[in-house]
Amino acid sequence: MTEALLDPLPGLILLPLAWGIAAFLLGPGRGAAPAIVTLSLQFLFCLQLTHQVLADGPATHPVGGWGAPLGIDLMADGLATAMLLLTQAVALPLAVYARAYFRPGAPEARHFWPLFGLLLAGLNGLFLSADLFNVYVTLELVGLAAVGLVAMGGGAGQIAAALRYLFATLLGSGAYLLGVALIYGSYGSVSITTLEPLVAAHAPTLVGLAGGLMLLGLMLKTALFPFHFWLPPAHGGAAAPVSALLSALVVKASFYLILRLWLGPLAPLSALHPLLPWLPALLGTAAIFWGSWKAIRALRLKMMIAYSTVAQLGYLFLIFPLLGALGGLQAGIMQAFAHGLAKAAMFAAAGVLIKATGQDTIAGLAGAAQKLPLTLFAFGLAGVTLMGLPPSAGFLAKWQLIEAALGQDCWLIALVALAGGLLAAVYVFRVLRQAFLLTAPESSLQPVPRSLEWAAFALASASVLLGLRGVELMQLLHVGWAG
Amino acid sequence: MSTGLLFALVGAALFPMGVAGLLVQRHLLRRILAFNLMGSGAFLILVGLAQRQDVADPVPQAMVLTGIVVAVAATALALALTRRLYALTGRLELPDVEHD
Amino acid sequence: MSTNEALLLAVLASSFLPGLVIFILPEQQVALRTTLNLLGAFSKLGLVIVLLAGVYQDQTYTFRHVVLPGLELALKADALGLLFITLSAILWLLTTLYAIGYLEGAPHRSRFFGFFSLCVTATMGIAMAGNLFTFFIFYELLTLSTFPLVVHRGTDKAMQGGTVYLRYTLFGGALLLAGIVWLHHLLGHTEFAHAGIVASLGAEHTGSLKLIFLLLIAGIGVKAALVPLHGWLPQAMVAPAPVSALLHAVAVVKAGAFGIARVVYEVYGVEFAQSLNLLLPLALVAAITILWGSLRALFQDDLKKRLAFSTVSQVAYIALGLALFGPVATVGGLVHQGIMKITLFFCAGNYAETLGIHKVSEMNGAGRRMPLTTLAFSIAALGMMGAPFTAGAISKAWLMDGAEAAGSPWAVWVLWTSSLLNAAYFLPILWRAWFKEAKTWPHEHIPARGWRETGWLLLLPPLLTAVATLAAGIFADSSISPLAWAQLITEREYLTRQP
Amino acid sequence: MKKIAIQLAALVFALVLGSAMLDLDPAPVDLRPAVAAHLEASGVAHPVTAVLLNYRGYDTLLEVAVLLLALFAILAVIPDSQTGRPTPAAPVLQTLARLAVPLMLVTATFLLWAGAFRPGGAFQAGSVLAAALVLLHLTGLLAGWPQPGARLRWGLAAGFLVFLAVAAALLLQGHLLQYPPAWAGLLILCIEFALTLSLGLLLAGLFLFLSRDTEGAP
Repeated sequence: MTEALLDPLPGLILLPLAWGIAAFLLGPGRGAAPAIVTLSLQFLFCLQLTHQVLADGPATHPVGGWGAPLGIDLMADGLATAMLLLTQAVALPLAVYARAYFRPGAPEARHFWPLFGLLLAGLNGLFLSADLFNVYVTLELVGLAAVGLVAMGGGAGQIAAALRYLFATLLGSGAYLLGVALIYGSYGSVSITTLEPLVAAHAPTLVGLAGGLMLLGLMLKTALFPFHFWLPPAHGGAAAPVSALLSALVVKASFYLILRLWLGPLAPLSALHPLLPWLPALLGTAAIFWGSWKAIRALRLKMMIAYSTVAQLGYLFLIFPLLGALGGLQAGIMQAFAHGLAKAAMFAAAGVLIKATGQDTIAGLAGAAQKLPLTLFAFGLAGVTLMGLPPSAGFLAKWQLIEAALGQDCWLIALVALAGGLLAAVYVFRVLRQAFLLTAPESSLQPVPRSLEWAAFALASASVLLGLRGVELMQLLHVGWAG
Repeated sequence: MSTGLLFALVGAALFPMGVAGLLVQRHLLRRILAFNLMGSGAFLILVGLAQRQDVADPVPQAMVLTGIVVAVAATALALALTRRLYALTGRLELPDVEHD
Repeated sequence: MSTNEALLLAVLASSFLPGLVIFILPEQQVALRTTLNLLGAFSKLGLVIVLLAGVYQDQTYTFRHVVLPGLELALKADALGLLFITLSAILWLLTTLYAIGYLEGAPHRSRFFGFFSLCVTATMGIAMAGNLFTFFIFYELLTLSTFPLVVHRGTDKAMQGGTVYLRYTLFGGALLLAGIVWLHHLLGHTEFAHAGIVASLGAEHTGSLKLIFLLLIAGIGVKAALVPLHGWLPQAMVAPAPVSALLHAVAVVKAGAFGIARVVYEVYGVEFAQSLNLLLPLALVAAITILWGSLRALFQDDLKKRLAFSTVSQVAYIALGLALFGPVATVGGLVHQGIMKITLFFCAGNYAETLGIHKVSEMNGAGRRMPLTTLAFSIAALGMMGAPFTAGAISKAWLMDGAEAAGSPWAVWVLWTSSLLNAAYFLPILWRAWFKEAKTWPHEHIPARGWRETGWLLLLPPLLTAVATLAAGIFADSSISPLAWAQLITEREYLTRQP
Repeated sequence: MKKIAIQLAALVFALVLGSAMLDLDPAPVDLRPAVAAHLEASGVAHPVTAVLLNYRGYDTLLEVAVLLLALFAILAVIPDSQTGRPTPAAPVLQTLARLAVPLMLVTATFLLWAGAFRPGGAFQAGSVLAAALVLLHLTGLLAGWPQPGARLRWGLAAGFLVFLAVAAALLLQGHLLQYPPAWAGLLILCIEFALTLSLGLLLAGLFLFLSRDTEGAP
């Protein structure tokens, strides 16, 4: 009986819902402690799930005991488990960070913790869901929570960014919902497992339309070039812990869905034409170059990091022509981990620097960087991962991507990956060089809590250390791989 | 033609109208309305297409109820943000994206 | 984990861990920082001696760690690697002493010594890498940890130098990575092995292998400063003297040369590389680099830049040797050149620090004011020209013999020309220092005290390396000389393949 | 130009979508028999309610979370302002409102009870409740709400809390939200009751929390 209570699948959804709502009940600005404690528990659940999935294969949990297609199934295969692991691993340090970042009683942080809790519940629910309509609900949960977090600051710029983001995310999930409606109309079910054989057997035009709508909507939500217009103001304008959450996790959620659909129910459609997988890859390439270019030109630190997200998301889409072999998926997920951890670290570090100097320009960092070596080091390590230099998860991702590309004779992808790394170096070193400039000693630095610096450092170290041991993660992706 | 299919076809007309409105309109209230048009289109298709043989199907009906509540939540948030933006800037349009 | 595995990791940790601690030490903790530095340097030297003894007794040292399925981090200590390790360990100790004296009272010393330790760790990793994957990891780590040292002073000029350095090295890194992944894709591994590993691939891969060779050599050639990839080296001379001394005279450029050695001998294998006609182009590039570097050195007034171009030229000796005549001549040269070059940079640092001399034209009479420094400088410079009784004489003799034996008379011609050019750009310096009248110095910082012309921490390292230069030349036949070790390497690993 | 292009694209898309709908085979999966077969065990007599709160109850749980989320986001954005009571409406309207509200409460109760076997249920009941509150506000009988105090917060969250607690407790059955058939009716009624209250407050809150926001441009 009690075994069921320790089942990680429902646990990973119930726990964040519980602490989110508890934080609301505790009152404005409160709820950090239960969040951090419960997040640690979630992390343990995730490790247990990883262990379980590695040992026994994919785990399922039929909610309500009905089973698909009548009920909704939760399902954790290797891919879902990996994403869950990334989510908890990023969220826990960020919770510690946010607790120190928001002053007690700060008006802009009144409802951060409830929003954070529900965001995580949405993310976990999304990764675990095996039901297309349920996915829609989790997608909205994630989207609205993210918009709320961006708007939280309350400034005109933030509200405008939040609105822009809201319209983009609603348009995206609207297209997705229409796709779900068409699929239900065609097959009478929205369960992913039920649909897979049905689509393979017969796919009318309407299903092709549905697939296109869903993928397009999700690409908009992932901010794939040229749908990236909403991302920089939202990620660049929000409070640092929020930017970190959004860049590291939220955009990955819709990417995960694209991958899940592409490899699952929509696989028969994506195989229709050999050039189809090149479309996302092409957009990804454009994203890498455009995002990097804008990052190189950015004046504000957080804008630079936000545009770097646009570029880094491009790598995720380079894998689509390579998904014929497991290596392509492994490269993509390694990149998702590398970027997730590193970008969270980078936004966290930027938050420290901005808090200390009171300004958000790259040129204004010169004095601060020398006074905050740990933060700068964290920024540097995160930068190493983004550039794909060893030893780091980003390097392994680049290695795997190039090798997978060579394995399938896709030279162009290998070249793009190499060029993207060099471009990343340009914008990362633009920031790092500030640390070495000769400057008059800055005396007007605000003191910052040490836990901020250490949280950023922990995330950055994780992104580097993963580069020394990626075996387990890669084995995890074997589980449930159909190809 | 069955009533269900008719609903679905109306939905097929509403949804693109909503999308176009969302993309073309600049006034925020119009965009919120456009979003609701889009949502209604999707809901009509969800229920209508499933009932194209004119036999009621409770599953999509329940889904649409869920979808409506979600749309209400999103609309409320959009309205709240619009009001806030108006209170702060006196404008009911989004500013152009700053090129930074 | 066995002791042998642990020993390899300990060699890395002996500089890595002190480095990490030094990073977070407050600036004022001079005593603690110095203790940590010296503790690291001495313990590394101790560990290296243990390793040396072990390898001499034919012990094998390997460490393997799986990073990804099918991708392993591999460390090993073989005779070739140890030569480089020993050189770096000894010179690290001396340079640390020198740097402590040189940077006394300067700002950001924690940062400096932290990255300095990381650099040494990366150099050790390059020397101990057991496959190209591991080699690349440490190779890029070296790039990353040297950048902060190049721009350490924070001036505009330093930033410019740093930017140029990054541009070259990161681009080179990308080429190298492309080559390594390609090779890994073809072979499934990139282990270093004595006869090379690629010969087993079928003839249909010949074209790919040639291209991969080009990528690998171009990538590594950036650090080895082969023309036309040498542009960063003179620019990087804006770094403080200890950095120029250890890193740009020894660690970085020699890592490049060492990498070329690994690729030629242990990835392609000399015979296979020969059969693909890859070595002659490499030799030609090396020859051009030798002459071009020497020519450019001739026209530099800036002392450090003259030394930098001299480095460009000298490192190419190693590449030339590698391509044409087998390891002894070249591998010995790795050590001999390292010792001589570091002496020259130490001395250049002393002139700059003590008297404010940065240019050759300011050197007049420096020998009388700083006789010991100038003596060390002269010994090293004469060594560079290949004068008798110095390490340089031995290297050059072996190179010439090798060139004759290999039947490449044009190489002999290149070596003679370069020696003449060496003399042409070193002798005027010595002439000015010893025989010209002194005028006032640009900026005298350190007054002479008794027999000491400058701080003793600045004076001791160049004197020791100058003595070593002589010793390596005079006792070349002894069993503990670098040359003897190079012969050991040859006997053990390359004897069957010597041309 | 861009406008016309978008509108043209929308038109083309509508036509393609519509025509694709016209030639569609019957769906291979039909859930209606399954819905009917388990209706007995679901605890409610109305199939839509059964889907909503039992078969796909998990969707509904998350949907309430979405609603709460929107409220959190709104609370995060609105400033603390001081003005309270809106201007009262004409006496006739106030009297009418006073008369209407009790009727609306009765209607809400009916809708809640009816949900088990005919169209109705917590959401419909909650909306009527919310409408009553909004009506009171618009006629000047109820002040706009400030940032919620502890009591209001519990009221807003109660429905979700009960739902969440039931879902978690039912894990003991083996699965999330797995109602034992004997208890299903009672548990669903409890959830619906709590949800009605909270949804009433929530939906009203979406209006009343905003009514305090300063009007117009600065």
